[in-house]
Amino acid sequence: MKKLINDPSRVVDESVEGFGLAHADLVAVHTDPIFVSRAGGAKPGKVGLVSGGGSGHEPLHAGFVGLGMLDAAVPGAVFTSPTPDAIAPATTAADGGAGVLHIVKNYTGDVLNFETAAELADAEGIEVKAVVVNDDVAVEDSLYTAGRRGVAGTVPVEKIAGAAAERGDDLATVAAVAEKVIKNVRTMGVALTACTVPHAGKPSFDLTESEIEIGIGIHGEPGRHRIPMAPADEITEMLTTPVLDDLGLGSGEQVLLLVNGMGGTPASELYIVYRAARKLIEARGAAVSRSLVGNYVTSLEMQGCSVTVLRLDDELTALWDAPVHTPALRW
Amino acid sequence: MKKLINDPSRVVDESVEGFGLAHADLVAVHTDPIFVSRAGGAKPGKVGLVSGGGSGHEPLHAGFVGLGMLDAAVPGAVFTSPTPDAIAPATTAADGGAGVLHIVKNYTGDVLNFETAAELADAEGIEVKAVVVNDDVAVEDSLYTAGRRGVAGTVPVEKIAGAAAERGDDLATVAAVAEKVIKNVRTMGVALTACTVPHAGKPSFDLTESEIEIGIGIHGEPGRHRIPMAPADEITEMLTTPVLDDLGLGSGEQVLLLVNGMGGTPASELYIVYRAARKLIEARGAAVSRSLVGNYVTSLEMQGCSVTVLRLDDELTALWDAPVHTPALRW
Amino acid sequence: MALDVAWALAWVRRTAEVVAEHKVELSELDREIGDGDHGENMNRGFVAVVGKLDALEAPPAQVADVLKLVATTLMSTVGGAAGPLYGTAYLRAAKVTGLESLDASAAVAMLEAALEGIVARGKATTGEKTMVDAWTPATTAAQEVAGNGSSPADVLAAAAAAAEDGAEATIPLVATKGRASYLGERSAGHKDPGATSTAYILRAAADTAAGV
Amino acid sequence: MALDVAWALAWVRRTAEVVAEHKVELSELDREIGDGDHGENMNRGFVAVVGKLDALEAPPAQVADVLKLVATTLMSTVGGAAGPLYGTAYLRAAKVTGLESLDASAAVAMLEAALEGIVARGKATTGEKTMVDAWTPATTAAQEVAGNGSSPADVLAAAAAAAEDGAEATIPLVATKGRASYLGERSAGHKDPGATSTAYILRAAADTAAGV
Ligand SMILES: Nc1ncnc2c1ncn2[C@@H]1O[C@H](COP(=O)(O)OP(=O)(O)O)[C@@H](O)[C@H]1O
Ligand SMILES: Nc1ncnc2c1ncn2[C@@H]1O[C@H](COP(=O)(O)OP(=O)(O)O)[C@@H](O)[C@H]1O
Ligand SMILES: [Mg+2]
Ligand SMILES: [Mg+2]
Ligand SMILES: [Mg+2]
Ligand SMILES: [Mg+2]
Repeated sequence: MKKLINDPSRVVDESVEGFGLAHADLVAVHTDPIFVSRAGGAKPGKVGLVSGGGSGHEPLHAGFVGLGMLDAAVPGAVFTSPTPDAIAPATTAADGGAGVLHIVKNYTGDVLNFETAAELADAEGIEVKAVVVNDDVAVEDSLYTAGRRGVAGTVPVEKIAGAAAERGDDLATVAAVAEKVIKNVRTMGVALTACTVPHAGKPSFDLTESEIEIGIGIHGEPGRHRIPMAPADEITEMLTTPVLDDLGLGSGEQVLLLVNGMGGTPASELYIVYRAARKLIEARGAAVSRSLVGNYVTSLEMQGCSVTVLRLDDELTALWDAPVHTPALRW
Repeated sequence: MKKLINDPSRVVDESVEGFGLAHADLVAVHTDPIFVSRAGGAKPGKVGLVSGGGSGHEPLHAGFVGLGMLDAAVPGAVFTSPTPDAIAPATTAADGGAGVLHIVKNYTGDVLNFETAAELADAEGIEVKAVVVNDDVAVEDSLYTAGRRGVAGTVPVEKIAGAAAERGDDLATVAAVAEKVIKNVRTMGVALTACTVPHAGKPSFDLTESEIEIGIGIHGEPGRHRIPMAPADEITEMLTTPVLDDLGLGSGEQVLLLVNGMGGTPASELYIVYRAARKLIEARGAAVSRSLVGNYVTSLEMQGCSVTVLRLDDELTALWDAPVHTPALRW
Repeated sequence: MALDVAWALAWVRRTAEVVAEHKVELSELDREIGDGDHGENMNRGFVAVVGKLDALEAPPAQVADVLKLVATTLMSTVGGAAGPLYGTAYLRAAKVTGLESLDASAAVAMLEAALEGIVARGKATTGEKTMVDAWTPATTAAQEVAGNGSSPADVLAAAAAAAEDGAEATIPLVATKGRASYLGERSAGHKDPGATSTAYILRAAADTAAGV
Repeated sequence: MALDVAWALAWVRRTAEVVAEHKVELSELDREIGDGDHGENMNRGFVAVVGKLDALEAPPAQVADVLKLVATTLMSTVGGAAGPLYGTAYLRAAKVTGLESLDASAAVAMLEAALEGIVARGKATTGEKTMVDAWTPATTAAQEVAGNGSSPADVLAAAAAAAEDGAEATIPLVATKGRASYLGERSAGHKDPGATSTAYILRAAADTAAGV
């Protein structure tokens, strides 16, 4: 394992410290417990948005703290959900008196820790609602799983709910907007290589030079099946078709297409995937009206990507287009 | 070699096609010969800025085409300078009647091909000036080398010269601003792994699990020396000290600190390096007043980073802060 | 020894040792069907617990105080699924331990409360390849042994043995809760990390009770 | 055969074959002290040259036409340092080749012009570990042989042999021009890729002239 780190147990602390120094105009970093909030503090009367989860997915979530998106983010240990004692003060910091929305990715650990934190915040008199992002179509959403995982679809949820909060929607409305995004967003991912968690010191799974994992999550967990390496267009087809089928995307619809890098894949390859995914969407008679290509929800240095499609309507498009000013997303 | 590509010989074409589709609001992609220009065409009366070089460094250069930065970019084959027959029409496309500045990274191939293209443009009546970026302190700038390489320092050169052009400076002034940045910017890089050029199919050099290359360029070429793996703070020191020494950075000065990822390094690690580099700068009594952390000048999927320091004055700071709206840099 | 506050302290410290010893094994199990952090998570938690115990000015007066300290520390340091689950388990257990030392039926009640807490939070039943598959047989075995008039130490010994068997028995199961459920059929053939850590925790309880 | 347009075409096509054959070797040499693309660059260029030749409606009339076509095609398809350098070499060579076929002194003039073009563009002298270290001895050897009244084919044979020796002789050199110069002392011990491709190009010239 070769990493630009000093000490596996200090990775999150030092990295978040550096992040805070580099973006001091936008964010404030709190330590012990560690969380990140907007530089200016909570905006009175605005619904606060808090998200968080294991570290190792940067820029998610701290990179999305700022105007038009999150009010606070809580990074856990690498790939480990944060604890309630960190989520609770982040919730307090995000509260501008209009209540706080927790945006939680669907993992047992995240759900349980955010639940406990919400109870703590409630005891402090802060109204908290939670939405659970579960966009990963690689996982069957059935009685026989913990439900679908939350992966790259989290970015449009945070962006669009953030815009709703910024324009002054109340807590119930912001939560409803978030739910609407969740209902209309699907993702599937592929890994060409595993990643190495610093304290583990070895790859999260073993792949040969000629194998890839289809249906990978974002925690270095193995995917649903392993196949021989294939050309980018074929791989993109394997990711995009289940996404479009599950969405039931039809002719005449408009979508946001997000091709998300897992951390170790060059931008040039992401654009090759984008090109292929876009053709598949257009072949269904739908149109890609908004696009995002880059590393947004990563798995450390994993090579691979995910394809996310969000069905847009006028409201979601306008909220997507609304100004955002965060370290990792800005327009 | 596992890459999200279809055919090694089509990587640049397909990737640039995808890039053009994803950013159609900002750029226009031309094929045969391949180059990228601003969506709206050249702005009359504005000095045009053209850069280019081998592909594999994305987002450099095409990602920096847009308001406040480049007017056109010319991607060559992977790690191979583009040819004059592509640079010349890009120059024509960038010309708004006020002449064109070529921003060239200092490699024999780039210099020679841009030189020839400038002759072709001159024959068409377009005034062309060229500046050569040579910020890599890993290479001795002496009679015994082809001079220093141009690496991540290219980003502030393009940004700041672009702002000068946008505010209406004439060609000589824009070139002088670019030269001022070049004179005040230095970089040094490290590789933890090599990268694999698609058509080569194997890594550009061999590194064991416990070695790193210090003084690496951005073309998968070996660095100046190989050392055992070390903690991030020590590696950062090995990169930053030569940069600061060469700049002669003194107490009371202000700098831009750019920690650039080589493509395969997680953002969290870049922030750990940023934190360490910043401390070294502050230890000299200088201040980091502007920061940029991320993948800007990459070497495909290489793991590693570079540290770039630009000495700022009021003029350079204002030009850095001026609006920019490109696929990869926006504020 | 009697299941008093001294035992509770010994149990917790022994647990910390055992978790540290098996940190790599637990993470390795989790790497196969989860995300590879269970050993690290549990160890981070129990290192913190020991740190807090060491820093106490006055020793805790009752078993319940020890278990509450464990609960809140695990909750705020472990993270992941295991943090809230074990946190809740210790918190519920703390509530049913009496004032002085536990008799056999109090020991059973403690295990029952822990199991109920885990189920209340995690909503898993047996056969879903989780720590519930260790806690459930452990609690059942404890109830049976206590019914026979055994000592509190015997109750814990029976629970530990049953938890170990329960953990082993997770190997062929297909996970339907937690992170391993994402793997579907591919989760079969691997031992559940949370059930394994449960077995270690209960073995530490039994061993310290037996004076081992 | 006489160094006429038929020879020029044969030379160019043979060069394309040889470059394709040695593509991996040339890139491998470049991987050691450069960026590993020299074989790919040269092959891309000569594949394009052959494509253009095949697409011509009327065959070129003169040696100069062939060399000009090679020059412009390499210039617009090779990229890197080698593209402009070889492009200029062929362009300058084209300018000095006469109307019909080359005699020995015309062959020498062609080589001299190519070398001058490369030096004019790249500003390298001998001993800097570049293609100049193949072209210079090649030109010198050609001049010597031509002075002895040898045939044009003998001139090219002498040039090819000297270029091969010159390429070999780059091995111990420390590069001070081109990408290999960034390596400093570490560039010693490796053969220069551009000097190697020069030797292949001149060997193709000699072989086709000798009718091999
Ligand atoms: N719903 C649940 N109910 C009971 N136990 C669960 C549940 N979900 C997960 N677990 C337990 O948690 C263990 C994983 O813990 P850990 O690896 O620390 O957390 P995470 O899965 O968040 O990484 C699993 O092995 C399993 O025993
Ligand atoms: N200044 C120069 N003069 C002459 N030849 C040069 C010069 N610089 C580089 N070369 C030649 O070019 C060769 C490298 O070509 P190539 O790999 O195609 O281009 P690049 O170095 O741009 O990748 C070197 O091996 C060397 O022989
Ligand atoms: Mg985890
Ligand atoms: Mg090259
Ligand atoms: Mg786990
Ligand atoms: Mg080369």
